[in-house]
Amino acid sequence: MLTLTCPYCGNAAEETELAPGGEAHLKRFGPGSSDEQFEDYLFARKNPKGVHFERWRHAYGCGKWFLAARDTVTLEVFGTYKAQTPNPTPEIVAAVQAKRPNWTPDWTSTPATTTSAESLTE
Amino acid sequence: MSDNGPFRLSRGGRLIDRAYQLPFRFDGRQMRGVQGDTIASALLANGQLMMGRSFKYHRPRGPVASGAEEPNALLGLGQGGRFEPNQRATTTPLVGGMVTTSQNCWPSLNFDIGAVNNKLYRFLPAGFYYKTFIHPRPAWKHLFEPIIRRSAGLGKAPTEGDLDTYEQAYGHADLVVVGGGIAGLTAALEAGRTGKTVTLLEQTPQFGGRTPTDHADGQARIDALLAELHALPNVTLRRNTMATGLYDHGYLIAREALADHDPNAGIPRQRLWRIRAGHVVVASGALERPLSFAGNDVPGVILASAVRDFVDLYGVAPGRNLVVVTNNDDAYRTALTALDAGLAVAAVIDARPTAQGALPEAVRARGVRVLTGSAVAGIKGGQAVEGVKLCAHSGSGDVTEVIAADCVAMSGGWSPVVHLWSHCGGKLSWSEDRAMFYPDLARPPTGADGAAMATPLGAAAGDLTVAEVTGAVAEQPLLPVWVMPVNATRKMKFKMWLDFQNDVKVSDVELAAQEGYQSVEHTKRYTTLGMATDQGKVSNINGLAVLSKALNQPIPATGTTTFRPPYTPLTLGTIGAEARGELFQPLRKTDIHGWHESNGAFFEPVGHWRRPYCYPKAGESHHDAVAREIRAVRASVGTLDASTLGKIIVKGPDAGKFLDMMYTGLMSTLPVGKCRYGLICNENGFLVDDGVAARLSEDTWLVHTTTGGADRMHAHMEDWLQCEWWDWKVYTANVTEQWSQVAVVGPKARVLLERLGGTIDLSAEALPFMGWAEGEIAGIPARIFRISFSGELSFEVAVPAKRGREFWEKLHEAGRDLGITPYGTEAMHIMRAEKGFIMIGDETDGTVIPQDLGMSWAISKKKPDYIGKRAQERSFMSSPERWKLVGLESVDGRVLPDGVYAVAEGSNANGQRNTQGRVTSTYMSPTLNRPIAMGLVLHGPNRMGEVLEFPVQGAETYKARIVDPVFYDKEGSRANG
Amino acid sequence: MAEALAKITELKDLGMVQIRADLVRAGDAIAAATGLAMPAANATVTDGARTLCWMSPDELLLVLPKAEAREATQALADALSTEHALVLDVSDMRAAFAIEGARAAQALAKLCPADIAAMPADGIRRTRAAQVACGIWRRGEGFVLIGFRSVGDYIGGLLRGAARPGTELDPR
Amino acid sequence: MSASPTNSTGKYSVFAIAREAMRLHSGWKRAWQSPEPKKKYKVVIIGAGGHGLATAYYLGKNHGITDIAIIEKGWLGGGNTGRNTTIIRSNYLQDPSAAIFDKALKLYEGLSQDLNYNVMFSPRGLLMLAQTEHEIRGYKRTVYANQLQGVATDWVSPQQIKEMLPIINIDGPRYPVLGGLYQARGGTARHDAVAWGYARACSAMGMDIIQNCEVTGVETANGQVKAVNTGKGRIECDKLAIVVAGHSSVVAEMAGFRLPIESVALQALVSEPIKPCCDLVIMANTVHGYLSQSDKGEMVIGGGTDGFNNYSQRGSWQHVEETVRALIETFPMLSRLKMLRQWGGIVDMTGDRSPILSSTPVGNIFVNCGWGTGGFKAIPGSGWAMAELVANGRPGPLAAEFGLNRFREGRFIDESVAAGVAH
Repeated sequence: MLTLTCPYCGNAAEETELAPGGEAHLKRFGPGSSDEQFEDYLFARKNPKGVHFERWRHAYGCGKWFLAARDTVTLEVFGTYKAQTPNPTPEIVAAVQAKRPNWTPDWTSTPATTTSAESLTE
Repeated sequence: MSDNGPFRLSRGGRLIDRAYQLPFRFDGRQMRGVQGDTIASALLANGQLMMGRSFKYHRPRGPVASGAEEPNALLGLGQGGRFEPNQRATTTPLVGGMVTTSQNCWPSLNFDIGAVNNKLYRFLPAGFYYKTFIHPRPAWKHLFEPIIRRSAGLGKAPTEGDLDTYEQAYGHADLVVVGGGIAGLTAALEAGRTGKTVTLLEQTPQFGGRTPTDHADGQARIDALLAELHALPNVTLRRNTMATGLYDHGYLIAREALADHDPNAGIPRQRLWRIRAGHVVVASGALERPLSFAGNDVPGVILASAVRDFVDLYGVAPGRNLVVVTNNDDAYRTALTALDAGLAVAAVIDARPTAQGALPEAVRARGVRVLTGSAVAGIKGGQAVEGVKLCAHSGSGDVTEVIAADCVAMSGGWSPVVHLWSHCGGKLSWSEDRAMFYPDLARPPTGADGAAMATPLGAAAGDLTVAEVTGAVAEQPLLPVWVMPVNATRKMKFKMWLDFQNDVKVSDVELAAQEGYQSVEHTKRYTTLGMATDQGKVSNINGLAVLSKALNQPIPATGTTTFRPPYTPLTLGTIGAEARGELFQPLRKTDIHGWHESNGAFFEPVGHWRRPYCYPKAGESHHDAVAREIRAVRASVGTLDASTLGKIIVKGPDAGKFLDMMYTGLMSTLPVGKCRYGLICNENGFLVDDGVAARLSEDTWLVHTTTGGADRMHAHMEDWLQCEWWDWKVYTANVTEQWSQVAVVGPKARVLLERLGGTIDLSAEALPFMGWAEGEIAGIPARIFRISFSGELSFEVAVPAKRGREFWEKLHEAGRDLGITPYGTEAMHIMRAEKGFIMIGDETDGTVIPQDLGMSWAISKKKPDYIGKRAQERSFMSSPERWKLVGLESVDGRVLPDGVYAVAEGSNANGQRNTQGRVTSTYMSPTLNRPIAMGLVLHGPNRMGEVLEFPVQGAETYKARIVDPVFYDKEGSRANG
Repeated sequence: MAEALAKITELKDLGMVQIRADLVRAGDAIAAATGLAMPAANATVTDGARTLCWMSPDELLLVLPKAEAREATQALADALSTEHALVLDVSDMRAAFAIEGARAAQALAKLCPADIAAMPADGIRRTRAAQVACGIWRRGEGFVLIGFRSVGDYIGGLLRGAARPGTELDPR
Repeated sequence: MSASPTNSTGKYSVFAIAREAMRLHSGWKRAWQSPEPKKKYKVVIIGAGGHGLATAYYLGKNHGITDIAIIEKGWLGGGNTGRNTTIIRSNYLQDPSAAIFDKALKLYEGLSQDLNYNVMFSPRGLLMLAQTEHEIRGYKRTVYANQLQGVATDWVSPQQIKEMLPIINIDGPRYPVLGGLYQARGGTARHDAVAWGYARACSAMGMDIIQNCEVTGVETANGQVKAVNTGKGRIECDKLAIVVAGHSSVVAEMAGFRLPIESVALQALVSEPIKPCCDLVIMANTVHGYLSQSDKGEMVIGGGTDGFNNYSQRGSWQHVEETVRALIETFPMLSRLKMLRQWGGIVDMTGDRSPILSSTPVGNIFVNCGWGTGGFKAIPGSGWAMAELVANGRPGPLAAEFGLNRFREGRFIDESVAAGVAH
């Protein structure tokens, strides 16, 4: 029975006040993407045993989606952060590495700008 | 002898009040206990030692323990709607008038036919059923399994619903202390003094644990602690509250007994606490272990601590002439307690070579024989102890002497109660010299922050005497004894019980090891060791020590089985709590719900809503009612409570762009004042919702969803807005509950609405089909949408929710002469099917895409993207081989069965008949007076006129012709009226 | 059933206006239009019969006498006409209950996982009451709980059950 | 060749028990051997649960391949095989599902004889309650589909249900029982015994079951599998089958590919044992709970899954509450029973909630996973189909539709359309 702190309202909410939303930081592939890209976007999941980044909605609270860094074995929570980030924030990465020194990010870089709507629909 | 029962001592009994006698019944016999008794102590006081039969061999069983770990003394308690099987007699406080019955025996406890199994024990070793009953094949199902099942189970099944109520509560504390013994109380006090919020949970009705019984000034020490604790406002002490499980992130479940078995209390029987603990102190004490000697299951062989408890707490003598068998000093306390109570102690049999601690010496000083290096070779007696056969502990069981006794107090040492520590991942270490698993502080259960979320304390941590706070005398080391005597013969091991309830013996565990069931989990499952209702509290450590020896490996290499919640069995009613009857689930009601109820509506559940299915009149079938409703709508006017339809406001500069992504069609081009039907798919391409959107203003749309889709679609929109297109300026609001919505439908709909008066021009010119207008009607603010799901002239009128019933009643008042008819969901379904409109959940089932439904007109070709578009381009979804929507016309006038499949030639590679379509909606049309149906058919739209076959077992094959799905008013003139 | 832990009263005359906007940008305009100061996160501001509730980082709820709701909605809409904002009269959308008495927090503790007793005097918490969503803030010696209108009967049943005589949470 | 494991352990029978009784059971041999691994095997199967062991068994029995190691991180049968609610049925809606589950059911019917190990298959009948109009539609559709699939199922009325199951309340105020989908051949089996029976038979065929042996890496070369690295050393293989349920993603990651899988916790609980009162397996999907009574007398209850990734084998408490209150609503007598034990398993949920039996991006690596909450009932059929896939390098008809390619093509096998859940 998890407790996560919503980064929007600051309340520590228990699992029954939250709705889980699966793996975080998926990049949407729409029309024009290859079959493989689209399949990966919809289905291929890291499903790691260990450090994981995932989506939650504070459904019975302020209604906001947020992201959590959590260990899927110990259920330790390294931190929560806002949903509007393409990759985990440097603060979250630091918080994870403080507890899991051997863990390294598997993304290459943080894009300078957030993904804009236009770039997806052009 | 006293009038409190023949085995009630004349004095002593710290928990009882002899002045208050409590009558109760056991197996039909009237007995009496006293205030403060448990059922077990009351039965013992009445000389009723035998309290049940074991599971497999139906052997006679008396209590072994005095608390929650008791495996044997399980009774049926209560009657009718308050009957409860498997009630633990040692922890159930006696209440006057209780009715108790013994279990697992027939015809009676003393003479049990099932005990024949006992005679066959040689043929029924662990796992025997895996090796037999194999041939002939039908015999298992029809003969052997029924026999096994009938003989299994302990208590009788309740037959009635529960007459008691239960409740739950949430708690929050910086620190939760589990256990109200001296260690727990001390910890609570220390934390309480620092200002932390502390909740202490004690499973029994008393604080103090073993201290008052085991230590000279124990009660005074406890009283002093309690006095200080009661003065701290930030400390809460709860008795009768069993911490049953510790879950992730410090979530602790506990059961508080409020009015257990006292039906007259008028309050909930139990309360389930769900406590979020900052940290948990596990001060849950330790449990004494039995010794494995031949005959250790005979009634009257009791744990030494339990004998002490019965004497000290309840003033009850489990026997008059005791033998104590031990491998440690602590059991000598039992001898002293017995002597103090005036009972005889024939001998103390100590497996250790010497016993020279303070306690043994005190016993010797009282003139009791202390036989060291000795062991029990066997017990004389069947249903009760008559004597104890002695042997040398180092030998193989040659009897040296027989001592007369009527009670054996045994002690094999103590095991810390580590359950809560272990529930959530806390690990254990093995102490060779103390012969116990104890919490490994280096590997605690961890919480949300990754740090330890629990700390063990006192006996639960392995500090059995807690000498620091109890002032206990020093004790000499125990001698680990797993089998007594050390070199017992194979045959003796067939008489040495490990698990008393499930009849698992030393021989069974050794057999499991011999056959390769070497993992402790294999052994447990193969022998059922520790799977009884006590969950192995008294048997597990002995069992895995025996297993380790059989495998010739150290005990920690064997390890323990996983500790699973609950610590003691938890009544299911407590878990369900208030969610029964009216409060089982929230029932959503529209404002008009009460009118439907008082006008005879038959409801159907739609999500948590109840919607009128139809309004049958007296003597009218549902089918007839639906037909009448449809005819009335098509002929004049009807009303549907459409309040449950989802209503979502979407507003902002980017709202149009956003809705173009949500819908397959274009919503951004919708003019203000107009409505447009749209389809919503998920990202996987499947059609998940539909409805009409209205453009309220330049930057505001009102989106309608299906009844079941309101919350889901709102969440769907917020998901995309917050997580993908967070820079789009769009706000959404789910205003479903703000509006009551009434569909006023039929050729007389306009006439009726105009009678109500108001500010809205309802003429076809001012308010054309797929238009909407805002104003007042019947004095109520309203929005009116010219949309139709029935094919008729139709106005959907939305008024502020709490004025819904007022508006509905005004309609019905005004429409009486028009024959205004309320209609339900079934009439709505049929009318839409007559028009060939799809219904989410009928034509769709989560595997259907809009293209399957001939709805390409609702999919914009101009848009570069919408949710689901890319998915629909995948090979299987764009394949021409998909089943497509058509109408189906029954050939012989029978209504096609719902969901039936159309067969194709031949079978597939798995021998299954090939199919080429299925029926998705099917009705007898009251309007057309013939069956109509829709279905999805391979190449359907290209096969008009073809006849398909739908075989149904036990009936003549149905046949239907492929036709256009629009059966009624193909031109659409009626809705445009 | 008489209630013992708290007195449960359904509040039928509350009006409510939902406001969604950038609360930093639009704060002054909202304050001016409602006549109330902007509440801090998870807090309410009350003046007389009006309470302004913080609901989320971009959402407020103005609670006021129902008769004033329409006018207040218009005033807010006007005040925010140049903002990207949403103002809606949602007075009919909710059921509201007053829970009053010395043990009001105990009754709520049976239904809500959030620690309502620990909430400050001007606090508001959106959480769950048994199986439905709710919002709770303090009013006087007790609390106001709002939920959706359609489940008003369910909420009322929950609250009355939680306040039953003999079910005090005090240790016994 | 004979698969009957008589040579190493002695044949099990009532006569053998009588013989052993005379000598206090001193003559029983090990049910399976525990050898050290060899350097190389033709086939290595990761995972000695029911599916892995059954795969090995049918590779031996049907395809004559016995040079097999089945390696297991913990103790055999210790994953979901040993922690499910033991339900067996084949009344699935979609053709591919019905085919493989009915194959499994047919094999279960003769499994005790085939393995010479009583797995206590108990075809007591399985009933899925319809408590909404939507469920009625879904289940009737399933009955029609089953009829064409050769799977006998029936639609039964509330009155028939009450007769079969006196403890049910068919007039529940919220969700009255409107009927049910009944499969007479459905039932339960003793879950541990299924694993043990297969293990004994595999061992008797000379296969090596290696317990307490964790896989730490998968070696590939030129896109082909070479070996696995384990806690007990490197083991070479020609073919590798990954059959590890909840841990599929972890092993796939070692082999360098990702699966459409999420691992979540599923919970179950049992009551204390009571005398027989429930002679059917019940599934109630509207209120989301299922129920049967074990041969020991315990009411075995299963419920929902968490919605987040979890490898802890513990679930969240609220699902226990949801399941219990739902079942009490339909079975009021349950209220006074007591929960004896609750536990969790890690189940692997695929993108369409149907299993995967497939070749993979790496040559000669095959995967069998994604059985979600419904794997136990499939064990023999799954093993049969997987053995075919591993032996031939391509799926037979039972596995043909369960390939990984379906996710790219959008060709899903979705059972939720009728049943709501797929337990």
